[in-house]
Amino acid sequence: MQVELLEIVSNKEIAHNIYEMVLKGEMVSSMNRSGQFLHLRMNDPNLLLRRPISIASIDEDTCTLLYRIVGKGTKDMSRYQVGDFVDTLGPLGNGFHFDFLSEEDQVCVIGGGIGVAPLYELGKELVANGNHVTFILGFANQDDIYYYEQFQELGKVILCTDDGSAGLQGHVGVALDQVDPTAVFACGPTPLLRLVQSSYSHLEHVYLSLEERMACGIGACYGCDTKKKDKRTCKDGPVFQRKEVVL
Amino acid sequence: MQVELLEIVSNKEIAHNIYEMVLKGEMVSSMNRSGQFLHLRMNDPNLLLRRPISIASIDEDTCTLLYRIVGKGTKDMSRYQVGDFVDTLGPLGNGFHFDFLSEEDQVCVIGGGIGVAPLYELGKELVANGNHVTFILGFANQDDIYYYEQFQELGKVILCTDDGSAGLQGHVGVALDQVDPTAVFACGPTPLLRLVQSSYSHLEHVYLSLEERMACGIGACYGCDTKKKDKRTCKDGPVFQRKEVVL
Amino acid sequence: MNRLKVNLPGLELRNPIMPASGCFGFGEEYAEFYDFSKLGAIMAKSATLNERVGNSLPRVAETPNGILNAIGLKNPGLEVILAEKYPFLAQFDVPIIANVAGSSEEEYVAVCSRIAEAPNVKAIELNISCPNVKEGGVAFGTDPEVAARLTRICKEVTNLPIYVKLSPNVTDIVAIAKAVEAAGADAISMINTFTGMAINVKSRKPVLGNITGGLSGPGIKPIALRMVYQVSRAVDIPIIGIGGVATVDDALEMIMAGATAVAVGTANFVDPYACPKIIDGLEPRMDELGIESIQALIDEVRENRFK
Amino acid sequence: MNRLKVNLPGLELRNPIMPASGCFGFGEEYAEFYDFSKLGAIMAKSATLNERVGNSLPRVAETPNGILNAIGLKNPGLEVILAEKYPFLAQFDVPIIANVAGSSEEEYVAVCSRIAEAPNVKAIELNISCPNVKEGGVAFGTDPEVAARLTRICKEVTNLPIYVKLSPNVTDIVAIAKAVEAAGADAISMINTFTGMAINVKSRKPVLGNITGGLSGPGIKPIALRMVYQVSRAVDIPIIGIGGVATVDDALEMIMAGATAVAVGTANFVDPYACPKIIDGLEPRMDELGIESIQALIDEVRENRFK
Ligand SMILES: Cc1cc2nc3c(=O)[nH]c(=O)nc-3n(C[C@H](O)[C@H](O)[C@H](O)COP(=O)(O)OP(=O)(O)OC[C@H]3O[C@@H](n4cnc5c(N)ncnc54)[C@H](O)[C@@H]3O)c2cc1C
Ligand SMILES: Cc1cc2nc3c(=O)[nH]c(=O)nc-3n(C[C@H](O)[C@H](O)[C@H](O)COP(=O)(O)OP(=O)(O)OC[C@H]3O[C@@H](n4cnc5c(N)ncnc54)[C@H](O)[C@@H]3O)c2cc1C
Ligand SMILES: Cc1cc2nc3c(=O)[nH]c(=O)nc-3n(C[C@H](O)[C@H](O)[C@H](O)COP(=O)(O)O)c2cc1C
Ligand SMILES: Cc1cc2nc3c(=O)[nH]c(=O)nc-3n(C[C@H](O)[C@H](O)[C@H](O)COP(=O)(O)O)c2cc1C
Ligand code: FES
Ligand code: FES
Repeated sequence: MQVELLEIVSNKEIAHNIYEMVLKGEMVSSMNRSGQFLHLRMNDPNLLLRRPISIASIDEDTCTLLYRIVGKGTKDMSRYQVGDFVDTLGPLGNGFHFDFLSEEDQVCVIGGGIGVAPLYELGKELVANGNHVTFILGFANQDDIYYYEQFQELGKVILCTDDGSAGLQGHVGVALDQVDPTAVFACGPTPLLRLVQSSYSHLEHVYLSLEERMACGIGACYGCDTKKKDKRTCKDGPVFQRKEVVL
Repeated sequence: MQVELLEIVSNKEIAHNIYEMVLKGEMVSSMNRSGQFLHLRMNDPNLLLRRPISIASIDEDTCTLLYRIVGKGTKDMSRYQVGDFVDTLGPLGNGFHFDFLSEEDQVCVIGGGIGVAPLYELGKELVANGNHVTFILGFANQDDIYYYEQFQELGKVILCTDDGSAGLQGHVGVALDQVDPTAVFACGPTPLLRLVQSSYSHLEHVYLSLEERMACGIGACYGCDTKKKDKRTCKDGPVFQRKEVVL
Repeated sequence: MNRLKVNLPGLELRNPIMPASGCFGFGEEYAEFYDFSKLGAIMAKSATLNERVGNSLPRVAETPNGILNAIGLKNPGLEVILAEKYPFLAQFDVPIIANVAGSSEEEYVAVCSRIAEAPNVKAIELNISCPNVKEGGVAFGTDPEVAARLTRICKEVTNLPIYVKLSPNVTDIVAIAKAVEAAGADAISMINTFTGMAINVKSRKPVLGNITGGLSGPGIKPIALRMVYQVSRAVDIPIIGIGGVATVDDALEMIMAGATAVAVGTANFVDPYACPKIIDGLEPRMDELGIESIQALIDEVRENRFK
Repeated sequence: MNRLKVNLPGLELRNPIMPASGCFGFGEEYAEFYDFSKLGAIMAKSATLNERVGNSLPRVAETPNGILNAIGLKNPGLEVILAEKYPFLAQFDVPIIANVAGSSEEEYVAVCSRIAEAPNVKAIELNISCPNVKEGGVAFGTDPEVAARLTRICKEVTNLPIYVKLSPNVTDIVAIAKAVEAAGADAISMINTFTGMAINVKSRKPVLGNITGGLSGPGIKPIALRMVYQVSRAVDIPIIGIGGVATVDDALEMIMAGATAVAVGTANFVDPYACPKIIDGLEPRMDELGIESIQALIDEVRENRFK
């Protein structure tokens, strides 16, 4: 956990309103787990709060963020140029753990929308761990799909779109019966997480990555409690075991 | 008077903390008098108030501003890049008038520090009008001098520096007895203006360019009254006849 | 159908946007930028009985995303305003809300009783909240009884609707709002500026000649919104929301908080076209947000407000 | 000579800068960033008698150059704080100012009477101004008599100096300050947050689960400064200036307004190193401005204040 000015290696739109930003700096060497996030200070000085963005990929000396423009901050980010520096606090949070998995275990990784982002690094780690991974990825429509090829290199990918413009029609729920996993990891909108939480109530190893508005990002302000008010999303999460959280 | 995004043609430091910014746009064609100013919106969105900056030179299709870094806004301006656009309200104010001058009249133009800026365009206009101009220009020291050569092309220049590092030592007052003008135009810090106001009490045509903090810049808010509270610096000025103002 | 139309007591507005008092003078200068028939209404600069020359200089200062002003109600006095200022605005097809200030009840009454002489003035905004004048001004706006009494006696001398402009520098703005409503106010405009100050660290002196001044601009919008929200739940008369509005979304936020119309102050200085830009942006944004009309939005907010 | 040294009742501070209550937790997290022996003091998160789980979500929202929070005084309760939180801070050579909150006089008294059990706690800050809890909180901070009474009964149960933290959501902050001074307060810390709100124009609902929240950050600094200025002219006890401080100049501005020390809140979230950066920047800036020592500046301001 540190503050560093990370240099922008690239920053480009890769799907409708979805951007990929590659960052370089010493902090990358302390990133060793998927599911963690970076807390980015915005260029616009009116935007006081940092923005939490998941680490989507950790590479040799760079890391990759995938973000969707939803408001002023992400709009600001989309304007940053190669060579600019981003004031970054991180890596933060308690990421995905899977020491309980044995090689050859079947794992299901479920993501929706921009929630797919942190699952790419997770997928890489699971594959490195020797697991068989099925990805169920949901998007609004064809234009919103990103990283499809990258995921296909890691395992089986079941693609769903709300409007059926690519893959199966419907949300990720339509594909759940195609898999019988030992462990499930999910990130995406609350309805998706609720579905995963209830669909796998027979499984112990179900992990959900949550979002909540944050101020400090490090556990000091109690701004980001989960709904049960017993855990902080930023420090105790953002990844929780399914029984730990009410959605 | 209009609002236009003027394009930055150049923006560079020309003396210690003094910058020259050349701007291009249609507004230039409506600039026809020295002593007017532009009201510039800053890039930093926290800086709500526009900054009033005198037009230092009006050329074919560009105008030139000369500014000194004194605070957040001018610091912001110093970072603008060639090709960027500056949200500009102008041209504003009532500039220098000299229709009363006959050709060959002796004119004295007195400036101090950054107040020298608007006097360059004035000098050009006076010369075009056929007048003989003596410029008395005061600076803190050698490093602060700008546009010396440019003024020399227009007439006699008496240079003064507070520390004597160039020209005469002392403020512009040390040079006043060298001239016997028909009209005097001055811009600079208040002590300089006071000196001019009192030194030429026998002359009718003494004009002083004032500064005051501004909000609207167009005469609507009464933010920028002169000390007598009967005139607005932005609209009725910034140039006033010596008897109109108390300093 | 005009989707932007709203009504205030005594006024039909083609849209809910108007420049706020003191941030538009009497319009002469802004008339060079656009046609005022674009605007919902105009809130004119405060009028006092006699001329006021204003406070000592400097009168404006900049703060983080805000400005401080201590103009001191400078205005040429009622006679000149009636003879020249309101008549100038009569060339435009737009209703004027005259703003009245004073340092005594008598002064308010004297000004109010004559405003109707200007036929384009459709309502009076009673400025009981100016923080920048020694006597009167904000004093009238911090005590519910004093505010109510002033409202009542002004109502007696004019047939024009009276909108009372509230000060945010109070513990309980709802109490003041209820008091002026009970005293006959036809609408409430809120808020005026917060008393603030800035110090020049080089001179170690206050920046403003008046030492303190009124804080306005986007930085105060959250407090203005909260106050509009609270007051709209406590009174039945309409509210003109003011405070930090600079964008279309700010204006809609004000209406969602409970306002019927919205006045734009400081933003006029940032961009002389602030008001027409917000007006032009309303319909496209309403389409995106699924808002049929401003009136429908107002009704929806009013219906939900006791839930 | 230590040019930055200042004194508060019961405390010697190596410099006037400290994190503000609630913006630094109990220090555990920020301890990963720097050594707290750098700080003048630490104002700990509010302590209540029993655990408080906090308000509903979301608890934070962003506004133009400000933030809204409605944490709801979440804290683990006095026992845990005495057993774990203050002791954690004892490893650092820095005085702790414990912040005490409650929803009844009894609760304040119960907490105050036990705080001295933590030997590193050198003073109590009485939070009579939290806008985010239904009962109590801000209610204690808006009435001079209620505030004075609370101060008095808390003074009775502890030997620690008591600093009273004022709410800015009042008509007359000077009256409250004078009342608590007369009741025995040893210092005043000011200000807490302004009650504000933000609305999500897409959902047309308030952003915060609690509807309203407390506004903090640079946008409110001008109002905080004005209040510090006014109160410093009316009371003799020292003031800890709080509100929107983010830079060295902001801190100096607070002292020039009349504060003896300065607390930094929201800026810690923007930059975890906000406090040490301000501390490191003080001496170079003082050289530029010709300020010999902070104490000399405080003395100069105090001397001039009745002029
Ligand atoms: C742990 C974590 C990881 C995330 N990872 C990613 C990611 O990899 N890619 C991505 O595109 N988005 C991610 N998000 C969501 C992202 O933080 C928000 O989309 C972003 O903060 C929106 O900022 P804005 O200024 O564009 O939107 P605005 O709506 O203008 O933001 C206003 C305020 O609300 C906060 N906010 C708004 N939406 C969210 C949200 N969903 N979660 C948390 N705070 C929010 C903002 O941070 C800001 O403080 C993540 C959120 C969390 C909590
Ligand atoms: C009619 C006119 C013409 C001017 N022409 C020039 C010029 O050609 N070149 C140049 O360098 N400067 C000129 N100035 C001064 C220039 O406006 C200020 O130096 C500038 O606004 C400072 O902004 P800042 O943010 O850097 O300083 P800050 O001190 O941070 O500014 C804070 C606020 O005070 C205002 N302010 C500060 N100093 C002045 C000042 N001297 N006059 C008016 N407002 C001030 C700023 O506009 C801003 O609103 C002129 C001023 C006026 C009124
Ligand atoms: C320079 C200036 C002058 C003002 N003069 C007046 C005035 O004469 N009468 C009045 O009622 N309000 C006056 N106001 C207050 C505004 O009408 C408005 O209530 C306040 O600025 C908040 O809105 P804003 O944040 O959009 O500026 C003035 C505000 C400013 C900034
Ligand atoms: C997230 C957050 C939590 C806060 N919690 C407390 C608290 O528990 N007790 C308290 O007295 N003040 C609390 N405050 C108020 C701050 O201590 C401070 O008074 C206020 O934020 C203004 O300072 P600033 O603008 O520097 O943030 C809190 C402020 C914030 C932003
Ligand atoms: S954001 Fe501060 S505790 Fe999580
Ligand atoms: S700046 Fe508004 S009248 Fe001059």
